[in-house]
Amino acid sequence: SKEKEEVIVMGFVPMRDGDKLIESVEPLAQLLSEEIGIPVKAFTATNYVGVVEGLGSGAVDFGFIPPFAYVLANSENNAQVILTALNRDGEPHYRSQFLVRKNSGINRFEDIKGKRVAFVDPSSTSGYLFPAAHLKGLGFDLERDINYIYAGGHDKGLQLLLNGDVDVATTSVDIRVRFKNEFPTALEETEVLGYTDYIPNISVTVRGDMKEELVEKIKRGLLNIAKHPEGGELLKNLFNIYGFIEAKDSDYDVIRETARLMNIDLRNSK
Amino acid sequence: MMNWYKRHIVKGKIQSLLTGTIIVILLIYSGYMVKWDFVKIYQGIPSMYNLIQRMFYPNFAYINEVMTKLLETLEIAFIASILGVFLAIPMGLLTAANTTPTKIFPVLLNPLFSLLRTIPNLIWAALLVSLFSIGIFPGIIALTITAFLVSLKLFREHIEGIEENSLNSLKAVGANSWQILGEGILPIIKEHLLAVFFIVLEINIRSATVLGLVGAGGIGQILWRDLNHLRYDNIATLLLILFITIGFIDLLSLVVRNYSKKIHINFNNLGRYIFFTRLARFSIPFLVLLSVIYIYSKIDLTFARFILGLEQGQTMILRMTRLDWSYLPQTLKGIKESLFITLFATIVGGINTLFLSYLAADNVSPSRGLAITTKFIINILRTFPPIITAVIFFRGVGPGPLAGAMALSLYTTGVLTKLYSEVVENTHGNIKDSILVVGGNNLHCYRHGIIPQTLPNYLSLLLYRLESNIRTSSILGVIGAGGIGSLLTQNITWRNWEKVGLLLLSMALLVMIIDRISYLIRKIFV
Amino acid sequence: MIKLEDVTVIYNNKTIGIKDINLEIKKGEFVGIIGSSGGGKSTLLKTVNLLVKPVKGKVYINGKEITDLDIASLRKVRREMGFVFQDYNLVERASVLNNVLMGRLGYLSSFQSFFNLYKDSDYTLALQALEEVGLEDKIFVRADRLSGGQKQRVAIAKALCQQPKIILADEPVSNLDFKTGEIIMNYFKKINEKQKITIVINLHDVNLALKYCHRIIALSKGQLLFDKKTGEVDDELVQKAYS
Amino acid sequence: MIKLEDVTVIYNNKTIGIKDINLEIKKGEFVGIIGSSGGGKSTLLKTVNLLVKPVKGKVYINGKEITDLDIASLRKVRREMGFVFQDYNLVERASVLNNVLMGRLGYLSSFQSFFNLYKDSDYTLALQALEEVGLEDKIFVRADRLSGGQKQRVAIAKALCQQPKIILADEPVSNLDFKTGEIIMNYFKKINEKQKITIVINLHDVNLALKYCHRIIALSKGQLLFDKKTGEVDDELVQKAYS
Ligand SMILES: Nc1ncnc2c1ncn2[C@@H]1O[C@H](COP(=O)(O)OP(=O)(O)OP(=O)(O)O)[C@@H](O)[C@H]1O
Ligand SMILES: Nc1ncnc2c1ncn2[C@@H]1O[C@H](COP(=O)(O)OP(=O)(O)OP(=O)(O)O)[C@@H](O)[C@H]1O
Ligand SMILES: [Mg+2]
Ligand SMILES: [Mg+2]
Repeated sequence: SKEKEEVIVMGFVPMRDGDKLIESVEPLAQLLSEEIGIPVKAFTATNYVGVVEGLGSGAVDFGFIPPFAYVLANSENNAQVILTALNRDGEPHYRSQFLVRKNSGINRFEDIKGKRVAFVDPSSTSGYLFPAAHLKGLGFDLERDINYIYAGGHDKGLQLLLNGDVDVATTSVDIRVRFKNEFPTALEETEVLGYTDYIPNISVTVRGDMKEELVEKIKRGLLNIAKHPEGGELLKNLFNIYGFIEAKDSDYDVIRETARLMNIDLRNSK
Repeated sequence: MMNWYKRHIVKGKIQSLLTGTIIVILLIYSGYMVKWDFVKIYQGIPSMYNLIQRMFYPNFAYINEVMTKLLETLEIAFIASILGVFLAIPMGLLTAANTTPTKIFPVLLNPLFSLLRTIPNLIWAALLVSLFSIGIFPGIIALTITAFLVSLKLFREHIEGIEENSLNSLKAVGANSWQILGEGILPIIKEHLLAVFFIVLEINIRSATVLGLVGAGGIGQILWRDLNHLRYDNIATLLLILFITIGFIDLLSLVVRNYSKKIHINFNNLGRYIFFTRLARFSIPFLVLLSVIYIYSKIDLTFARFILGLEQGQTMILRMTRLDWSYLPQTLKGIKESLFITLFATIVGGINTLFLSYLAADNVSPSRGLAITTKFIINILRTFPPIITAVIFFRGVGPGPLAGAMALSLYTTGVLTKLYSEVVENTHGNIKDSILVVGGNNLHCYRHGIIPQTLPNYLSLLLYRLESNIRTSSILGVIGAGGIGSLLTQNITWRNWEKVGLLLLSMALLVMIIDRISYLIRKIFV
Repeated sequence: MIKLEDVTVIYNNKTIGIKDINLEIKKGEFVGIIGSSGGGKSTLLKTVNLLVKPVKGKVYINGKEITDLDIASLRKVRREMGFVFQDYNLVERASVLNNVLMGRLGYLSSFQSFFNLYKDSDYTLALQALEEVGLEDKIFVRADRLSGGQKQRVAIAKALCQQPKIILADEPVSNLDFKTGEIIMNYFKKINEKQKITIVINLHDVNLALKYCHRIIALSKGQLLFDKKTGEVDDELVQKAYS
Repeated sequence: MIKLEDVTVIYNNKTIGIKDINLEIKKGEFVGIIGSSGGGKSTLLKTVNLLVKPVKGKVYINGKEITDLDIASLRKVRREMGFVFQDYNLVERASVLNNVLMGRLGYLSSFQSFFNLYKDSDYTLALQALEEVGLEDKIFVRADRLSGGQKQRVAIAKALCQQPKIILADEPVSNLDFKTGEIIMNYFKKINEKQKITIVINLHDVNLALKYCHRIIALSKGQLLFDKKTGEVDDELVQKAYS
């Protein structure tokens, strides 16, 4: 839509299953704007919908958005992924886990049949989409073979499991460590039954009609900041990001496939 | 004219001018703080329209799923509304300044309930899930709490608005508080009671997102899911059905209220009269009893599990009382962000309400057609969840508080007009008559009779909206304008109860300070 | 000036208010309406300015039928008729002054009234009216803080403030002591004589009616019992009116 | 029976209601209170059952001070005093019958009253009271559908239904024609004589007061002007009361 903006708008959406609460995006905007020589205006949203819509209308130029949001933004508005964030272990992906209580008699996935399972909520990628797809892949009919509910949060899933309200909880890795103060017995009382497929980490996505030149600038800028000692520290401390790697659209095909498996109808504009 | 008289007239004019100026200044200042910008809004229209356009094609195939969820929600919402409203009646009596048995109750309980009202659904959900696990039962409890708090607020204000004389006539025969309630207040607020019930029912259906948080699913959950999948065709279907439902509830409310106004007719002997009045009285506890039985049947919990939940809830609350003062800077920043959005939305909504209520209220509207049209528009405004309007505006005007302020203004306009126009409709015909006879038109009746008479109700509704807007602002986090609300949401998700405690406390303080200020303003000007 | 033709009012399709009333009142008359409680006096008065709509019959003011008038024209008719309600009907939360000023609303445009832009002359009229009823010292008090008789006098002042051609007063002195009541009645008499203002007044106190009115109309169960010059009304007739 | 000691009532810290009133009324007396509009008559009456609280002074009923009584005891005192309000103060949306039955509330438990469990005897009393005031045909009508005088009679019936030891009536016949008014006053006289019910009544109509009351109390600007046997009240005194 609009050409040559004098300000770049950057949106940040923290992942609900990430490890950290995002405090302030200002320092990152500051650094980036020094790096690329264009003022950067930043904001944090609690959910990706606004950012994805903003990418579509041109109100937002690029954003740090979760993988599922990228797939949506891409199919709706032809937004393009440029980078994927790296986590603590230097990997560009994460996964979720199936937790059960120790001595619950559930040792294999087949044992889940007929049991009560807590997903997180129907719009959560790591808390519902991937775990449910995983079960489906193993031949489960979700409606008939298990008795599932939505807990409303990764933490609540764990809590329900500990309280004996459900037999299996699907949560991000590893929720028990993150909430070890709140649920100190979690590590002893529960064990991991298995993991889902890998899910790509948070993506850096630019709007579809951005000039190649500017896209390149932003990409370079972010990569430079991550290498920069000060910038790297900032990314780590504020956003829990340990670097970036360049990304291509096909890295996110796993999301598309999973969505398809779960009958989530993503409009396909390609 | 005599001097003292002239002075007073001038003083009166200066006072109204001053009030007007203060409101305008507040509006302009908060408009400035939310970065109001006509050009930007105008330029954003194509983008906004583009999104609205995507809602032009509802996915009718989706109706089936929506209906199932809607019925599920309705069932829960209905029971919860009955309970909430019923509990609110005696509590309203205890806490209203003019009916309380001792002055201690209002002093102690009203701040407590204000505090409870500021507590967001997420916290209730966290508590309820701890206490009762997950499912329909905690779902009903969650909605009952909402229903109770909202209707309590509305009742209390209404009871306090009842003229002292009608209560005096009961006091004079030696009636106690409960009798004053039953014989003096209930008949007066009967229509209002029904109106409140339907309002609460509607709020419950719409705010049924809470249900998702306590695992009871419902329509809120699929709305949220569809929004997350950007399925605007599905959202359109949902909104359409919601709109029809709300319209239907409105109609039902109207019919029931009109019926209850006429119910006095046609008694020809004392026995029948006694029978029917007793039947009417007995039907209330009977209905409540039925609800309780229904709820009881939904409990799926062992006692040991409940005790466990009690402990968890206790730790949670205990941790909240250990305020994390290091979080104060962020808190203040959040407050600043929310405050202006909220203030702006409330003032804009408040002004709109005064005009729209005139058009919408049956008894003063210039024409019946206009009244129906206005009500229709109002219902559309109310049906659109602020979160969706916020996203629409965000597309147009980008990040910053503006989109949120616009979305919240529209919603406030809708809700407030609905509430106030009902107050207007319930005023006694006398007031209108007193102005009709001097050759006044409906606008005169409204402006000089009904507004002065219902000003206290209007102001308290306005304050009520201000309070809930501070809470509602949390959902604006979706577009990055959440302020203190989204801080709260995030910290609850992260179970940072110490921070949550501080945030809650500051929100409650904020509400109380605003309340206090407006009380003082009221004292000076009204 | 006022003419009722075959007017019947029925409340809620059930209770008869007045029935088949034929009546003509000329300009400058001072007419008293008497009759026992529930007889239809208030209903009759309210029918004259169409606050209650007759189910049958026609109402004429100044020779013009007003029964089916559109609202705007009806307003013009009404603003020339001062009406004093039996239960005062004040806006209790507004000040005495504002209540009296309402009498001027019929002459204000919507815009003026919205911003409370009464003219200076309106204020003067209001003050005069309040002085007339002896309430100038309560002018800024809220109406719900008045005694019964004070409220009643505010209601009268409001009607006077209209500078009406016709005054319809429904038991305007019922809550006033005889002295204050007399002041009011004398004032009515004065404006009736000096300014030829037509006055129709409901009175439960027959002696007052006999003392001030030119003509007495008695209603019983909604029907016209008699309609006579005051001189022709004797004790027997009065007894009949209340039987 | 009723004793006021040095009672002063001030509204909103500003307007004097009554000032330094000393008064004693014995059982079985029939006392009329007169005085010009705004003189404090209603205030005085409301002070007797403490609907308005004095800023100074003490109120005794049956020798017991009630000024600082707790609510429960005050209720017991009040239920033995019938009060007729000047503006009737009916619950307009309730039926006539319900309004009258309210007079029995003081004798019902909360539970009973919630379920409308009036006793059969209560219904009989209500019906009797309505017959006494001539309103038995309006029994199921909503109170806001009554004429002015009918409302007033409902208010009286309600007080009668209490079977009170004391009746405090504030202009109870102001909206009644003389015939109906006489019926009511005669009834008051009857129960005063037969049942020794103490009656304190505000009347703006001096003639009525002189006709029915044993004793006349005049108030002026909140102060006691005179307090005399009816026989001792002459024209001069009356004139003084309204000056
Ligand atoms: N609720 C109130 N608040 C403030 N002032 C009041 C209130 N009620 C009465 N007053 C004032 O107190 C004074 C005495 O009033 P009260 O009602 O006792 O008079 P009254 O003798 O009954 O008059 P009337 O014959 O007109 O009924 C009046 O000046 C009146 O304006
Ligand atoms: N709003 C109403 N709805 C229904 N019935 C009414 C209404 N107003 C009056 N009535 C009835 O109409 C009849 C005539 O009433 P109206 O008020 O005209 O009597 P009135 O002569 O003024 O009596 P009063 O001297 O007691 O004021 C009465 O039987 C009354 O009950
Ligand atoms: Mg009448
Ligand atoms: Mg009085």
